[in-house]
Amino acid sequence: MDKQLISRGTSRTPLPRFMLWILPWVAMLGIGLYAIFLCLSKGLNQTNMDNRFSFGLWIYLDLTVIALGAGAFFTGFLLYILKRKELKAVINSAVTIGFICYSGAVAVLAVDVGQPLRAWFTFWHPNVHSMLAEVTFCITCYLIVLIIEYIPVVLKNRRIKNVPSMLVFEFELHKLMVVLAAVGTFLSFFHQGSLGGLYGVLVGRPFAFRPALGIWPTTFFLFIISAAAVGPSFILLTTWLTSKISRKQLVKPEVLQDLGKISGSILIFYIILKTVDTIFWINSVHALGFSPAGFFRIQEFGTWILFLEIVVLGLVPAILLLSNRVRQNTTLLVLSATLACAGIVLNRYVMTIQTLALPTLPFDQFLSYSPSWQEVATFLAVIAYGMLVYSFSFRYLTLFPQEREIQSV
Amino acid sequence: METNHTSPRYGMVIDVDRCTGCGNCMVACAVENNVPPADPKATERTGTTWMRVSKLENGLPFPENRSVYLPVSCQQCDHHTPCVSVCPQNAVEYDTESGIVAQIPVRCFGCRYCVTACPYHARYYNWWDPVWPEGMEKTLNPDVSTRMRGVVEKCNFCHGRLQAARAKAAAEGRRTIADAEYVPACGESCPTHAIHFGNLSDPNSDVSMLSKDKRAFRLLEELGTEPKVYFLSEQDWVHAIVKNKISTELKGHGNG
Amino acid sequence: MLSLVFAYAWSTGNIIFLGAFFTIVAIIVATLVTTTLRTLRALRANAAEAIRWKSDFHDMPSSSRTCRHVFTGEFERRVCNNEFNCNGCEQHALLLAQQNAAAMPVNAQMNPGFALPLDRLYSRGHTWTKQNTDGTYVIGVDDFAARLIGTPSAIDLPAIGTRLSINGSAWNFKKGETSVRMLSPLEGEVVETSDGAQGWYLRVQPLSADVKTGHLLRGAEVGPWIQREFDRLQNYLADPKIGLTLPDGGMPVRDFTAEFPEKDWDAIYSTLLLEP
Amino acid sequence: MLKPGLLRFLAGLFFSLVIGWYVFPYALYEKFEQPIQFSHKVHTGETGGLSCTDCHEIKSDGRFSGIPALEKCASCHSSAIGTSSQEKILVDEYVSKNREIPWLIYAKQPQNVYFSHASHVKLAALECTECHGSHGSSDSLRPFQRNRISGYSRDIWGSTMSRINRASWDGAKMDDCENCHDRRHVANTCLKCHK
Amino acid sequence: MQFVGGSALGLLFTPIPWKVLNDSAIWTQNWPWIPAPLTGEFTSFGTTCTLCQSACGMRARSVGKQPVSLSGIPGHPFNNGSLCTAGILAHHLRYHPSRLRQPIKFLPGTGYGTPLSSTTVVDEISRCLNGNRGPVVILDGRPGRTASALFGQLGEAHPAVRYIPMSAPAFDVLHTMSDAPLGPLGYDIDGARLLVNFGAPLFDAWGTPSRASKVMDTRASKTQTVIHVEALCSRSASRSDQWIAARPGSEALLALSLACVMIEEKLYSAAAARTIGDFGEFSDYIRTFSPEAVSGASGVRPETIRTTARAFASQSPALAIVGNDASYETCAAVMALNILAGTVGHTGGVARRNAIPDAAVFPSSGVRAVSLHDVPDHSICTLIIDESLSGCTLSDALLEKKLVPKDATIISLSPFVTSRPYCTQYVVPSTVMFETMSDVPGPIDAAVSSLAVSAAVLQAPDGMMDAVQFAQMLGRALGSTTASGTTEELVKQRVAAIHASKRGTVFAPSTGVSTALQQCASADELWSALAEGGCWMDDAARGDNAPAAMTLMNAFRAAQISLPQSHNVDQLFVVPFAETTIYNGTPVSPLLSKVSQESGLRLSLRQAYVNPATAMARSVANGETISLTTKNGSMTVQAKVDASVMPDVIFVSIAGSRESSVSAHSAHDVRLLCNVNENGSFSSTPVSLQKVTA
Repeated sequence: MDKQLISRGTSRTPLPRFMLWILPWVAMLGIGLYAIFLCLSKGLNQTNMDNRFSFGLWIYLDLTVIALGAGAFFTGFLLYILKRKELKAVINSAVTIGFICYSGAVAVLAVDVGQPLRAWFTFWHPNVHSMLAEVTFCITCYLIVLIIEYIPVVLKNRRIKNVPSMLVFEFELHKLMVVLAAVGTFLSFFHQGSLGGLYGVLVGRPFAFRPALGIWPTTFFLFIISAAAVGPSFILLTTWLTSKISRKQLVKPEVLQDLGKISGSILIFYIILKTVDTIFWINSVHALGFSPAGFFRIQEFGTWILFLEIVVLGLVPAILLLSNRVRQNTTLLVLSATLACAGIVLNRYVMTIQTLALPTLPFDQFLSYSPSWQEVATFLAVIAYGMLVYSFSFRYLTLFPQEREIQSV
Repeated sequence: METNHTSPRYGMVIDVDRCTGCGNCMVACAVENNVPPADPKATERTGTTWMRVSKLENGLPFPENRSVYLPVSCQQCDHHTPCVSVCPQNAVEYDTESGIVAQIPVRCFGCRYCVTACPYHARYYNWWDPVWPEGMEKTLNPDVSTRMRGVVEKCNFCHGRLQAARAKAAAEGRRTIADAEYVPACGESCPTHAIHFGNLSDPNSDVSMLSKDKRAFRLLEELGTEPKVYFLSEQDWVHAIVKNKISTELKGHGNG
Repeated sequence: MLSLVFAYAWSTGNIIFLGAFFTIVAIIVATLVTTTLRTLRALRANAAEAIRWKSDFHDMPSSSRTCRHVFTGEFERRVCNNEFNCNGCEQHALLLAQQNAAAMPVNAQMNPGFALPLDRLYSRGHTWTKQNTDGTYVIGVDDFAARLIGTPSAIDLPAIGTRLSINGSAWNFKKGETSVRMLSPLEGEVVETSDGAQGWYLRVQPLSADVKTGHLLRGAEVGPWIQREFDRLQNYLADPKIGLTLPDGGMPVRDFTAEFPEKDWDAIYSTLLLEP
Repeated sequence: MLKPGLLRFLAGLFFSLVIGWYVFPYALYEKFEQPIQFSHKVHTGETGGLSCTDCHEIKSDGRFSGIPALEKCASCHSSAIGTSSQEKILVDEYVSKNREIPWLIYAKQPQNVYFSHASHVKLAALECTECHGSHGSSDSLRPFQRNRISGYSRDIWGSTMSRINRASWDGAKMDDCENCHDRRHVANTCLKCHK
Repeated sequence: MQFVGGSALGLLFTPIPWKVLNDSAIWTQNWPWIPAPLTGEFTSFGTTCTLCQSACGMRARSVGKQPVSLSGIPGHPFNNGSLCTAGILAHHLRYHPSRLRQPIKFLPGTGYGTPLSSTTVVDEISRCLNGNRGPVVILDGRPGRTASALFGQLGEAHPAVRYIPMSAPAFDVLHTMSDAPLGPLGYDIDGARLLVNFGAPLFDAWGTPSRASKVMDTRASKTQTVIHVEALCSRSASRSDQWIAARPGSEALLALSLACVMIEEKLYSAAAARTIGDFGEFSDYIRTFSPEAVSGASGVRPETIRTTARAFASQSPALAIVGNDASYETCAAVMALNILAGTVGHTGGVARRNAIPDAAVFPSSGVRAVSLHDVPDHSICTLIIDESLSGCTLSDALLEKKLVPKDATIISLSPFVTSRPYCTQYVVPSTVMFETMSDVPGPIDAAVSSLAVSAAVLQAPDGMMDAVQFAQMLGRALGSTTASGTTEELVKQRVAAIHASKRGTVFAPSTGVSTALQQCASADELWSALAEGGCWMDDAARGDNAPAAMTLMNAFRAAQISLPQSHNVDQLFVVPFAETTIYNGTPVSPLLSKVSQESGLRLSLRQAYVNPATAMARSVANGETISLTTKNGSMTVQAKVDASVMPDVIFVSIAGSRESSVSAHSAHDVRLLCNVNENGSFSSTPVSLQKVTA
């Protein structure tokens, strides 16, 4: 049965070995589901969040996975709208990763809110001025889009496509994929931006607050651009990792180099904007009467973090990725992509955790927060869920259409 | 968010030189607003105290160390209210008839974005189901609804008292109420009368005049949120610390 | 929502925000509805098999999609992107007009030893068809496919009356765990089936007088084609350590599957018999 | 092939519609009979001569006393006035035992709702019938229907989801309050009606 | 398949998904396990708080009879509209989860008790009382009530019974210095021009919650100066005109040093000095405590001591006061100051007040004031305690000294479990405020007598006893006669006696003003004023009531005050610390968590104030756990780093600790770590501090 599900012409590890591979992830998912059950039945007192650190690991996780999942929309945009045909080699994988990231994020959000049964109020009574309403609308829509985009990948499974209606549906849906890609790009633009705006609009948090360009704070645009920059890097990274783990060449090397080049050119653009934004921010908080250096006075969040974010994990990978010679070398290429991804992981960390840790009132103190095991387990459950979905997808679906051709040569 | 200037804009002026930090306002508030007792695991950071008395120190060592107490509740921001604009489902609203920033817990779904947005830490999320010892639920105030776990709540200037005062006025055929008819529980319970309350739109009210006093200051005024809670102090160091934003000059780690 | 929700105001923010939201919802719904309607229409029109071919075609490696004009030497390298639908191919029409088919030599030595009579037309999926005197067509598998599959464990034939479409599924061979789909070389209704003892499997009544056979290989194309196919097969069967060798002095054996049981026959069938 | 498919499809559709529109609304509500079949008709108008405010009064502090306490009933019904079975229950079960009558209140507001009869009656001069309709002239009390999920009284929430055939007083959903406020240009802020 | 598809589509066009979505959201808004407030008629009534001795007038807003919130009665002579933090929560006391529901018997040394039925406990108590084992001592935590009078009657009537009303420790000492009985004493705080306060939380609701407000209001007119002596800049210290930071335990030395300066510089009242029989001996004794000698131990500069002494002598009337938890030594030294200043028996000093004029009804009330100090050591076999929670600090160490070792029985009437590990103990559950009619006398250290009434509005739970019933029960058990009748009847008799005396003023909440009692037409009118939260206040005692003859060394021979040999600069000391004396240790309401556990405004149980320098020297950060070890044991507490406390002194909270059962070295209560001196008070104890790493 297992063999009947694996795409023709691709070889996969024997079933027992695959089971061994997924076992730890299933265990991780199980523990995480128990933690989620605790949080839903007993309330969020199971977490270490509090009234001062009201967003914690989960929101950070959401921001990060959604940023990394940006590869889905951006690859779709490049492939379907800008017709970069070579990206066809990774689009299925990108869609799967996008689907995993977004569905994981939404699942965690459902645990993170205190009254999940009332979450639909946002749709019925939306406050259009709220960045979170924008995020909710866009993420919900985009998750639906991603599900619809993921459906054809599933329907292409060897057994499923034998059913004529499934086959025809997939075929017809695929013809309209350009529409979905366009909608997805639009939605992604907005919610990546809104997630940035989430912090940028906080008047009460001078560390995160940014002046508005039009109706959105600058973080809105920075988040879009950074997500677009790092999305391809993450696809590159996951493709390389999958290839390493499965010990198979999945795409032609040019595809990875291409992804690196795209990533690098947007990243350099982002770093310039981020630098300009930082300079403006320093001036504006100074004008408010705050000492800009004061925000970086605590050791854990010293100025080194700014240097690390902008230079080491921003400028350096951007320059590396833009170099032809670096891209030819797989090790360097993957390393640069890793740095770029680490950069966005750090950026989202700073925006979420540092923003909350810094005091605002004169009698406040610096706050620390460490997640409870329930938070960590839930976090890991999302990782495990992603690994499982991706592992099964990789085994039974065609994530890398080039794989077969490469194998047959 | 237009403010109707013919309707009252309630505000508070707290004389910190009179505040002894006794905590009456905190417990009176909890009694009035049906705030539950602490869960055994609750801490300073997970507890619910709509009014919280914080200590502001001059930063000098013993015995020159001096401190004042600042009772901080929702500052009822009048402009760019940080929490109103962020709520995705309109559970937070600027009440145009009183200037009170309203939190509607039954609309809230507990995303805590407003908690993050509030620079005054005046918003409280219900981390636990509210539990009262057996029988004590009989002492709950019928003018205020109880809240459930998983929603955010905060000070609303004892709006239940405003409603009661309005109902009494209505029974007498009046559409307006006098300042003295409506005083929040914290103001009523303050043994040193440090808390003044009234209509800021009325230039002759006690609070209007005190808010223009040269001793008056507000918290984080430079953020432009126009809080309707003023503080009074004659002590220069209090003004200096509030203005100089000592907070960014971090002294150390703490659970604050 | 909207005016259903009380206190809803037609403010600019609301209009833009909710307008965008509903546009997107409408697009998503429209996409799904369109897809569903199109699916139903295609199913009703019995176009499933045609669509399967269209869909499968692009999933095949480019080596499986070599243009027929490469076999004739007209091109060094050309990959078909037109689902082997030569009738609809401008290049094909152009080339047909230029050459004299009869003048092309039968390049017999290209054939590595398969019996491929030229009295019939070959599909790229290794089925052939031949017109009977009564106007019906018989369909069988060519020598290449027959040797590839050897003795099937079962044959899954269509019911009488089933309509076949060009390059749609005709019947399935079962070989151990794997199943091999054979492509129909032409359009028509199955009027008779056989177990292959007579050399054919299906007898088909064309649906119209104008039987489309233009896409089928014939004559001089067959030899180079089968040579190429044999090369691809050898590629698969080669021991990666030793290189290319062939049992039987380079002559095709009767049953490749039996000869090389360790090979991934599922993948080989899939590639050579055009079922990705 | 499609025909029977379509039929099955329609059968499913029909099945859902029947369950959804007939069975579900019926099953959703729990019915309770009132402890006494009180007749407003007997007490008011020509026969009884009482007005609404004789029993349902607004206190001087603006609070509404709602359904009168047993004391009020007992002031007339210390012993049976008539011979009706309902009155016998009143006198035997409640008045003589001095037990409060456990009325089920149709229009009881949810805990989070603030409603001042004083401002609606004294300031806005609304008639009782504006919201309570002809309840005051009814001869018997309808069964109290309680939503099994939300716990709310059905009469508050209207008879049907679509609110078809709904009398103006039938139910008072948040929308109804807001509609009326809007018509009369009264503020519709949250704190107006929530506590 | 098609059927399922059809039903799925059809479902969307029925109310089911939408209604379920909607109703489930409404369900979360009305979770059945979240209580809803009562509904009913909203009323209000006045009453008097009985939580402590301050007798504040309070107004309760209520649903039916059930109070839902409390506020002070404006204009009330005691509290003028203010309540303390506990008073605001008094209506929760009834529902406190640790309230005792059933009588309980504790076995010695275990800390564990077994519940008893009401009838069994009465039988057991009778057996104890009639065991002929020795004297039965009745300790009355709040003298001046009707129940007190009944206890007094028992003491009169039964030869084996000794009735001991609790009194202010400072006045106990003052009594021993006087050659003739002084009668009831009180601080005339409002009348003093200069107040030297040795650690009493004067502006933290000590005595009355309205004092801080009053001082602030009159500060501009400068009618009174307050000098506060304490080791930390407490709420009271920071509100005073001057704060003298003295090392804990050095208060007595400091007071004697002030006395020394007064004598050295002849600043004392000559008239007062004439009445002191042993003035010479005292002068010699006190010379050891010169400002220079005391400065090292107290950390106060000699000039400060001299200036203070001069101010105390010049700004007459000047009054020195101590808190109720002060040590015997401190009390003696501080009272000596008052005697030297000549303010004992004068307005603005230690006033001698008149007793409540109800002697006609209860002949025993107010007589034979015996102090626990006067009882011979190890003599009490049976001890009966009433109102142990109401504010008088009952020293466990002192009690232990007075009880027969290992074999004593304690019977207490209390709403909560109070367990004393060294004896058999019966705890009889008592009624609490709002459940019982009670008369409320003013504070034991008030300048004038007063009486108010707290009414019963709610039904007491079964098996609860009020103090009058308890006294009557004891009477029956001892075979003595006590006045019979319900509490209300007895209190009404008292009120009638007061009305008959025509003394004092009465405050009526309905009008908000106090009027002379003469204008009160009838006893019923006085009763109704009291029943709605009013109070009767006696007139101040007239004329000069200065004691005629004093012998100061009576107290100082017992006090054993000596200068410390040397002071080790690195030594840490631990001090039990109660932030407010009123409700610390008394469970009033779980909502008190707001001011401690949930906000950190005040110390919670097992928290300690540590100076930043002290903390830094031991690498302890705010909020970290530290372990404190003395020679008596060790305990872990959470460090609250606070610059307002003295370096090298650890102030450990005693809040809430009375609830927990205590036994030596189990270290729930910091008092178990501290050294106890001869007279039963805690001395500041050397301690070592370790940071606890998790």
